[in-house]
Amino acid sequence: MKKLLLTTALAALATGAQAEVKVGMITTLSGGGAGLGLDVRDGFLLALAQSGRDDIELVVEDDQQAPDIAVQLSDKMIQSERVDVMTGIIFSNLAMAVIPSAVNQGVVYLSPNAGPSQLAGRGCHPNYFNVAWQNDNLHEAAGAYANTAGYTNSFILAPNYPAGQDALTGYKRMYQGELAGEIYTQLGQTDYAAEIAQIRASGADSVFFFLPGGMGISFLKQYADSGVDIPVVGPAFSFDQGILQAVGAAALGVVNTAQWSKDIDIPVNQAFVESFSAEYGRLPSLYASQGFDTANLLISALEKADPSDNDAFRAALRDADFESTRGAFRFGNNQHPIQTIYAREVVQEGDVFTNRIIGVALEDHADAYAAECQMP
Amino acid sequence: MSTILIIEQVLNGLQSGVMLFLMAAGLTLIFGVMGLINLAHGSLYMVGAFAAAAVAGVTGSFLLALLAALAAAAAAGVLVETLVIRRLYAADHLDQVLATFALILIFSEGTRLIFGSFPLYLDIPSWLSGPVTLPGGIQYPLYRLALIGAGLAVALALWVLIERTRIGIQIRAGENDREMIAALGVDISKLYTLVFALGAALAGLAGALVGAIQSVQVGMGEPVLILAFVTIVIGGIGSIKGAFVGAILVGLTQTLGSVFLPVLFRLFLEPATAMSLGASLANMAVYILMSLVLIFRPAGLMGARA
Amino acid sequence: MIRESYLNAALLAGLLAVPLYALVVDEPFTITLATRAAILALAAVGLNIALGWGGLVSFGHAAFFGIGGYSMGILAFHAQNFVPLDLGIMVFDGTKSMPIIWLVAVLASALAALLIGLLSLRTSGVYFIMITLAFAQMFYYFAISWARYGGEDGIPIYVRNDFPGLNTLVPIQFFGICFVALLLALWLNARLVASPFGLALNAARQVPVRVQTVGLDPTRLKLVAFVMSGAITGLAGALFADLNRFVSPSMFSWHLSGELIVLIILGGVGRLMGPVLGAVMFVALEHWLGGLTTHWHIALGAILLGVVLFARGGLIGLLCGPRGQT
Amino acid sequence: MTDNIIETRGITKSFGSLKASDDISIDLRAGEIHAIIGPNGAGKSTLIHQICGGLAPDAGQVLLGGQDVTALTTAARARKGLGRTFQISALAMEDSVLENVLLGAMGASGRPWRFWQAIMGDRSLRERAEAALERVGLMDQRHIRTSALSHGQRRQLEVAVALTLDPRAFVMDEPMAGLGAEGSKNLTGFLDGLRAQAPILLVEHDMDAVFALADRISVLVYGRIIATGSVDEIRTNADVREAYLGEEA
Repeated sequence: MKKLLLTTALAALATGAQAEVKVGMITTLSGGGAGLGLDVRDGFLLALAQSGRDDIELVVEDDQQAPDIAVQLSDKMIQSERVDVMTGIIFSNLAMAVIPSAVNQGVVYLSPNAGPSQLAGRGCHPNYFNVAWQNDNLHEAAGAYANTAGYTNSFILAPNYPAGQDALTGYKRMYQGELAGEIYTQLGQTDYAAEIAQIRASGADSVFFFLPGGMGISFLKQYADSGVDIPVVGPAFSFDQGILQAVGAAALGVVNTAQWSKDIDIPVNQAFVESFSAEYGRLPSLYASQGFDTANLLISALEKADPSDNDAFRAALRDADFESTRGAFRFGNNQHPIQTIYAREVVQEGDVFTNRIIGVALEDHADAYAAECQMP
Repeated sequence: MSTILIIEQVLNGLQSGVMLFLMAAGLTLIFGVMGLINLAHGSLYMVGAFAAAAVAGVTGSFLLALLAALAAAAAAGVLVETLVIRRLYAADHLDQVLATFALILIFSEGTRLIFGSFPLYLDIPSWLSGPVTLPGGIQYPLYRLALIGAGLAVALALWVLIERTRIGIQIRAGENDREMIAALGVDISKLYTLVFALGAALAGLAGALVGAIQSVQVGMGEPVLILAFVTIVIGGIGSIKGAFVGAILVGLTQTLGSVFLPVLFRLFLEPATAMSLGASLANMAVYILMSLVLIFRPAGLMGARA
Repeated sequence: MIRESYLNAALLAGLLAVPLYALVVDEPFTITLATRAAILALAAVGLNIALGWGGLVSFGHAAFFGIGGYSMGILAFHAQNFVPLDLGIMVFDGTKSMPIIWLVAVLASALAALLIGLLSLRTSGVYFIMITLAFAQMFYYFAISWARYGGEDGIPIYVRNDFPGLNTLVPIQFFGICFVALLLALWLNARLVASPFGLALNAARQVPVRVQTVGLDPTRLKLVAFVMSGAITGLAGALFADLNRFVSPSMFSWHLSGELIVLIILGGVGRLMGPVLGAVMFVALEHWLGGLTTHWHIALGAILLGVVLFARGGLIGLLCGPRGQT
Repeated sequence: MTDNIIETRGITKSFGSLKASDDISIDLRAGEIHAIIGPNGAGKSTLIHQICGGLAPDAGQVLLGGQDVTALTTAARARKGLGRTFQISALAMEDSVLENVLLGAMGASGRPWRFWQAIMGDRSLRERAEAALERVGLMDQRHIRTSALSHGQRRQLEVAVALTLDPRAFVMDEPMAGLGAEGSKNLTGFLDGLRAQAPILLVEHDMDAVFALADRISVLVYGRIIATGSVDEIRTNADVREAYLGEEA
């Protein structure tokens, strides 16, 4: 990382150009969620390198997935580094700790992953852009997919914390059938035997779960071993490239929802998948695609305006005049994406587990909070 | 709620209880014999899981993976004991807490340095996968039954080791009277290393066994560590029997609490509140259990010393 | 060996000089770091009263830090969102005023310390360590699922709270508030140690049986110390929340309890300025090592090990000789 | 009703199958030194613990000045006038000598709940503490760290702390232990004068000291008092010679 920074700086020196734009990235590079942050960072760096621009200086810091450290780093970025643009935060609770205060201090924030509802509705802000999704989106898509798949009796579960509560709300917003059961699990829980037994006894025809990170791995392994064969639906988080290899065959055939997949057949995406794999020796994940798109959005706006001209820069960002790896991409009034969300299925290619698109779950979908946002 | 479901949940509680016992036994042994609070015990659990995942990835053999876990955790235990821990026996609890807290930092970051930040893959062997049908028509995963069996077997083996062997006599002597071991002509520092390695191996074994149905990742030992401490405090620190009773109690409280508390609250609260409140209380249940035990029995259920 | 009083004066002067220098060279982030160090030091000064003088190894002081933080979070949340706080017996608009927030934080954490202390002091040794940890974990899990105040997400406070006559958003002014709070706590601590109560508490730690035979109840002495300790750590929690303009359950986490202990041992247990030196070192290491490598925890771990193994008595013990030498 | 300062009535205490105190009734009268002797493991420490608090008897009562204190804590008994010294010095080793006696003076004053005032500035406490140091001859050492005192000086300090309490009775657990011949002789002389201030219940192994000091002696063997009497009576008591001296010899 340090090396890459250095090369950009050297390049800047060589051309005699002053680094004009300073971007601060606070992301999770250590702790349980480090895989996500690494992917966002690497996707972002890849896009910067491909743009060939040497006037963008990127400062990367590790938030250790701790809100108070994220806040401290944000103070450092704004007070000491004096960045123009910030990005990188993975987790909603960290986002809520950093973003409101940062955008109020005049920094433009581009979210490559977290999209808490508070920032999409009444708390929307002209300096805040979400390039991934509003948190509910993928859950809503899962609910919509459950309807098309003909499920009428879902068992739903998520950890007992705000993102988990939002997940179940999001699913229920679109899903039209009955609920066979609804459970909140413990955050960080590793054993799901009790929940699986309840699922088995519930008579459900489908299971929806949102269990990010290690929780999802544990759940899927135990679910596959339990012999319960009720089909499972979930948002992409537990089926993404980074953790699928750790879940293994237990995930095969599971349908999950995402706004991106490596088999979206458009040139920009195929080029991204190829160059990412070549550069880093692993397949890109959802998070990598989001990091990549975030950087490209930023570059597209920089082509049109200078960050010092705040209004013009924000207008250029709102245009979203870039080629997204997920195809069509535009912002709604609350500066959150309006996009298509796909249903994917986990498949095995050779000895690698990955996803394949099986259909569209929601077409041109905006989030449920946009109407509450006062911005036009 | 059917009887079958209740029996199944009791089995689940039992299973998490016996795995917890593997952790707690080592912890309580180390405290009982050497008087050491070892916060790094969870790191040894993690070492076991990572060693197992690495070896299973190369050889494909689950048994080899278990052996590797035992060996790696024991080796890590011996290394840490000789380099750091043995200087702490005479120190007060405060120094022990700090030093082993430092070891957690080193182990976690070191593991990340070697294995990276993505979770590793470790799966149940095919000969233990899938459910079996128990009497009464209960479908229950074979692997979890195997875990219960393995945990009880280890508990039995430990009991035999401590009650019936020469080393056991030395260990018991160490718990009661240090001068007596010296009088028995035992090399104390060797005995301490052995006990520490034994505790570490048990933790490593637990990590590998549980790793097969969970996520093998950095930091996986910390939640287990805290639960293991709760367990030995409930049981009475230094008592293996106490650790066993405590582990089963904690396992059952956690499992049954998370299942039945929301159901219970639904009797007099609206469903959403009941679910959320029940889940929060289930999270706190083991800690409440521990406080209650300590308030009424300040040295734990089977603790000898106060 | 250096005279402890000289070292203490130098430390305070340094903690004051660094942010002032940063102000001159316009490095506001350094002021933020110094503020963080001052607040962590304040929290550890609180813990040191229980741990250093009372001999109570509390592994659950995050409970009080968190209660202080949530006192700030809840009061400011209601004030900033114009949602009155309905307490059943009375309705309160919330407040953005620091002095009121501090009062609430101190009272709430003192009350919690009284309850936790009453129950925990029935035990001793490892059992005490673990039961305090258990109480903090209860608060942690409660906060995580307390949906009304953001649960795991916590409560963002958009603008720092007010202090009469100051602009708290200016880093150096907020540092001043925290520094003065730290000085007051240190002064209180120094007076306490020299008082009849301090003498009795110090003896209760060393030889409880002696304290009993002169007719005093060591458990009551320790309980009072525990309450004061919790109250000071609670005040630090409220300031920490204001520094970050954010409160979350991580303030209750066992890592934080561990870190507070680390600060004290790093500096020197039962030394007036031990927590201050520990906090300054910790923040400096975190910033400096963290800037060098993402794997800085390894180096931090090694340094802590070094202190335990080779510098018993912490850095002050290393510089000024063992405790209690006059 | 009685001029017994300390009295036990039928104290019984068992640990498992071991009877450490078996129906013990003894008393301490004003102005006397009452020594309790017995072989190791006879239950002397157990008896002291029950008299001073910290160990509750299974049956029987402890009275202090005629008042039943069996249910009271150690601290409460101390406040009622029990001054105790320990076999193994129980002193705050990190503190100075003066601070240790100040603790006693403060305990006697009953006012530890002062958080702001400096204890060194409290004249009345200081006078009381220094008077006690003066009496045991440790005044010159008052600013020394207690851990730096010699063994004999620590024993003197133990006595000084008890003196600050101005108790109605002393309970001393082997005050001569570890003192040399010279030290024992000095302390013997000191205790001899002390009985006029308050009676002493003395547990001691040093027979020379016991025979020199005691007004009465009780002999404790296997948890039972087998004899109580004057020095001469005990010297000539057949049971004692058989059970106690015979075993020692």
